[in-house]
Amino acid sequence: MSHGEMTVEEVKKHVKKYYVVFGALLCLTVITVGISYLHLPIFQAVLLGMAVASLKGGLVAAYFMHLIDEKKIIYSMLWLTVVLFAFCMLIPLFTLHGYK
Amino acid sequence: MEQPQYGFWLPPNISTHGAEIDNLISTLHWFMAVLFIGWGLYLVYCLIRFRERPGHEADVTSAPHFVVPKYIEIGIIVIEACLLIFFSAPIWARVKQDFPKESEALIVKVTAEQFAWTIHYPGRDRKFGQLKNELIDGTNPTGLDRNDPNGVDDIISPNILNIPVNQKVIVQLSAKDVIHSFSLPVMRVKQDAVPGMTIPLWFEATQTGKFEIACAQLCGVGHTQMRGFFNVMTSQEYDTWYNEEEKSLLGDAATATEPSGENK
Amino acid sequence: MSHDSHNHTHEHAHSHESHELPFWRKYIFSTDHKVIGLQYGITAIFFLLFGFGLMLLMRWQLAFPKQAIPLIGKLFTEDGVLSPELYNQFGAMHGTIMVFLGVVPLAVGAFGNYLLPLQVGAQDMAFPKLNMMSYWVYFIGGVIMLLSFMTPNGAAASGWTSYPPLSVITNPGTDFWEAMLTGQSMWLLGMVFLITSSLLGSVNTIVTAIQLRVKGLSFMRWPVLVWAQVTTAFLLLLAFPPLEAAGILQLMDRVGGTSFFMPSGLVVSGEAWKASGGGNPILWQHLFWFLAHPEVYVLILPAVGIIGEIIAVNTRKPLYGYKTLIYSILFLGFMSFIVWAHHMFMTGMGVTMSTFFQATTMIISVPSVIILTTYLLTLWGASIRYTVAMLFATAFLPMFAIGGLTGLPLGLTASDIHLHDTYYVIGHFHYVVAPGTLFALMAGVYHWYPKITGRFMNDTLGKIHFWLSVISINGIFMPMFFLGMAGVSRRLYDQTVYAHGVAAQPLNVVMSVSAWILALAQLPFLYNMATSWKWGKKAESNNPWGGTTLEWAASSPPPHENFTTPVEVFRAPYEYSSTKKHLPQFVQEA
Amino acid sequence: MSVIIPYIDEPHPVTGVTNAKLGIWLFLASEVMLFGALFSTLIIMRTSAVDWPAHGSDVLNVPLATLNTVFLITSSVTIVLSWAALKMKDLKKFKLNMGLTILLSFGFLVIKYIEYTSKFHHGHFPSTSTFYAVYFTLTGLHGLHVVGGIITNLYLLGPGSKMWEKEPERFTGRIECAGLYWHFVDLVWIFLFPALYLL
Repeated sequence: MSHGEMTVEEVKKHVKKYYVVFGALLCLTVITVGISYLHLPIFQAVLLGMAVASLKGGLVAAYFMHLIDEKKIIYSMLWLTVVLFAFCMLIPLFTLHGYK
Repeated sequence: MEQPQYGFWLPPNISTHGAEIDNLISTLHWFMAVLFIGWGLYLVYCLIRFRERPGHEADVTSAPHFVVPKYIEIGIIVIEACLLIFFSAPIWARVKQDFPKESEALIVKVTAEQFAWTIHYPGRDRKFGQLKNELIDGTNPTGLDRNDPNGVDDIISPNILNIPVNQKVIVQLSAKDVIHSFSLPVMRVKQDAVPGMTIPLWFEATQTGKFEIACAQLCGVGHTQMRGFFNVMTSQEYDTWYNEEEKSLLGDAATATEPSGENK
Repeated sequence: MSHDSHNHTHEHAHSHESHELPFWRKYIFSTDHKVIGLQYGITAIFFLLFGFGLMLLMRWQLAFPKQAIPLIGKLFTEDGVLSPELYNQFGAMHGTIMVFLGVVPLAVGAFGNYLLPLQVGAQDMAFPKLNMMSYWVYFIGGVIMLLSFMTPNGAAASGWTSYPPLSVITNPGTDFWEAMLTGQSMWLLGMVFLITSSLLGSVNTIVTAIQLRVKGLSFMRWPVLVWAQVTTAFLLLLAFPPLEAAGILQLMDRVGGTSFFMPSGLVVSGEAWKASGGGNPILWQHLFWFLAHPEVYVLILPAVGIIGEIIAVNTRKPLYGYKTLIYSILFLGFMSFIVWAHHMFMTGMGVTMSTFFQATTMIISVPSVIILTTYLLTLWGASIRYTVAMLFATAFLPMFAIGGLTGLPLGLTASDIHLHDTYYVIGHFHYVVAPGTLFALMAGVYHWYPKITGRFMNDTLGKIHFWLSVISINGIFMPMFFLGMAGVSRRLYDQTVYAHGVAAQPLNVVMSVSAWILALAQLPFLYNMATSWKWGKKAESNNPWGGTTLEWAASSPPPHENFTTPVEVFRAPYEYSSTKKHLPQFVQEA
Repeated sequence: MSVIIPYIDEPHPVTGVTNAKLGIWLFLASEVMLFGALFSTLIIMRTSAVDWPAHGSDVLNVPLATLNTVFLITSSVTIVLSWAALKMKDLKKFKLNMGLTILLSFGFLVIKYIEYTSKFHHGHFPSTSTFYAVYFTLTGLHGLHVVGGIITNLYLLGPGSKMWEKEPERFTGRIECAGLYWHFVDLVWIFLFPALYLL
């Protein structure tokens, strides 16, 4: 967003959003910890745990880091990073299953 | 057994699968040579014809659009794809995947360490004795447990891999300390020996002779010295050698028969 | 033009001010991108010579195994024979120094820093202080690497790839400090510094190129060198961090007793390795090559950019297929991230994985061929002016072709079985990096010297340098292919241990003699570079070669703020016309 | 000196961002790759380890780590509020929120210290097992990022805030960048927390 030209009103709207997101993050933290006490089988636990973490991370990135409304150049750069990050995360797959 | 002839190009090939690899290597080099000579001739021609000289100006008005290079590029892509799909990948699959039946093959364990190879034959029971790290000492480099019934007749051959000719061999390769690479140049065999992993490989020799095992991966100060011996023998020679080894291990109790494989 | 004169006095006042900067602010802790570029250049050339020197010593041992090195051998060992310990150290440090302390800082640090702001019409990098910091962080990294030779057991000796477990078990040390003060640990620490420096530098490069473009300079008007530098910066930015992570993990393995890369059940020289185990040595290779393959393109892309500039200027023609060239560079950069495991074909990987990486490797050869083709086609219909820079650039083309083509047998797994880890590999990548990148960098030095100093380098010395170099360098690297074919493993202290090594040994003598000739051939270059600074022929014009890109609009040498009058870009980078010879980007009239 | 670098305090007309903002995002992109490699390592270590604890909670202190999560999330809010305060030209509120951020990050470090010392006390070191190796290395590196953030934020709260007088836009930009970095540190923890403590 073009933060340069934000009016005080707009900023106040943002601040409200920050509080809502803050609340959501706290709730999700409680949920993650709660899930861990269910002692689910490992696959479900990992899936659920990472899903909640991704949701939290997404909230932080979208609202606190303003990614929900950012300039194209930042997006294009981040998409590249995401793709390469995905390749990087293939390393475990290659290391563990590429040798069969 | 005669000494192989080595030179400045590929060493002699004595394996069943090596000819395919050699073919691919020479095809590739012909392909590379054609491309390079083509480019080179064009380059030299341009450098001479389009040199700066009085009365000659760069032709920038009619920016030509070349069509030929496009076809050359497409040609290169097609050839590379063919080399990959019809040569490299199938050869690799045959070498790395199509293992002979264990019952038909001679199976040996090769364990690399700084800076030697230990070759471990399973003996007549075709079963390897257990290896225990705590048993490792100067005389027992891989920690073979002789009390294990499977390990009683196992033969340990330091640094010398003897195999019979025309016999499929499966090597179970591992390493004790660092990464080594088990290389038999004449067999077109190369495989990293990675500690913590046991990697199988196979080959079949077509000629007898005395060759070498080389380490192809830097493994420390003695990397150069990590030379092993690789002898391809006739099956009679192999049996003789094997029986002698067995005799010195177990005494005369063992009966001398043919250990080299069940298809003999 | 009254506006102009006003501007001039304004500038004058400021340049007066900058004269008053103390020496250490002006030349040592400078924030001027040109001074930093020169600092990078000089430091990198020092390291290149140092790394080359290590190899010259190793080449004696390779040519004449176990014979004492004449004259200076006694400096290293008592009997003057290079010991295998020293050989391994020199080998590892030769690779490390050449790649991370020599070529990359010269190509990216020096040429990138000096030329990129000029070519986009900026007055400096976007973050001048960060720029200074990246140089000094690089410098510290370099010092740590050099100091590692002084440790009790000498420098790192596990190859520039530092594969664990070897790199972890070599001179492990018993406590923290003993483990830290070893070659390998200092290598890792030095790498962390070098990587940090590269990261800072690449952020700076990208931001400068994108944000500080002068008016009219759209992306598709960027000179090819700017494109190459930006692509390189992205490679450094996104590929280096995994190695930084891996370096930290290996450092933990060495000094913290962890087992990230150490599998269970290791037995080192007859004794069980004292660590928990459970790690994976292959993981290091993945993380290392995730960087180190893009690193190859970090080495070659700036060279491609430099060659593009020099070819365009000296053929007096637009580059053929500028857009295709740019897209090829970008595609090459992207693809370089997904070919890494072709360095690991022999680690026992399965068919699916190896086929995937063979396929990507074949795909990546396509843009390389396109880049080479566009340069070759640019020559058609040209009027080629053979400056020394252009000689190096023309030599670059076939040398790069050899380097690229010999990648094919290594990229296909089946032929790689025989060639993997042999001299063939060394020949392949040295053709890319030595007569490839280094020739391009030398060409760049000759080409931009008048811009940097206001004086030309001596032409005769330059031609001597060129011809001796081009002949001797082929004498070094061409025999490597034959040695590799014969099956001789790389990194051997003495190949005559093996029968096939004995047979191929005469080639080693040829290679060593060529290496020493190459070393001598650099003397006229160094002399030329040093003396022309003061006594070279003066460049009367700011644009002696008739270039079209923005750096030629600045005076030679450029003042601190680069452009005394505002510049603007009016057209694509390489518009030459037969009537006016050239139409620089910064000139409005056609 | 006469060197003029444009787009320090105003966004570039084409890209729409300032130099610093593009720079910090590039830096964060490289950080993403750094932690990507570390998470890859975590997955490999976990999958192939012999003695990985069934649940992190068996060996690690989940309540303390949850408290730390809350600390970091809260500090993320306060730092974004401090930026919003500057947007509303309220330097006092900025200082309050930035001070809170720093306080919370110190709290995070204190708890980390308590966790570490109790592990050491029980004889658990990085060399104990791959689990502890991963735990100490990843949280250690994250901790270093926290320290880096604290130093930056302290500077911006103290001497750095003088810039507000002369170049308010530029200073606000700096706070935004510091905030982006700090959110990233928070984001890493959001993934580290379940990966190490809960799963």
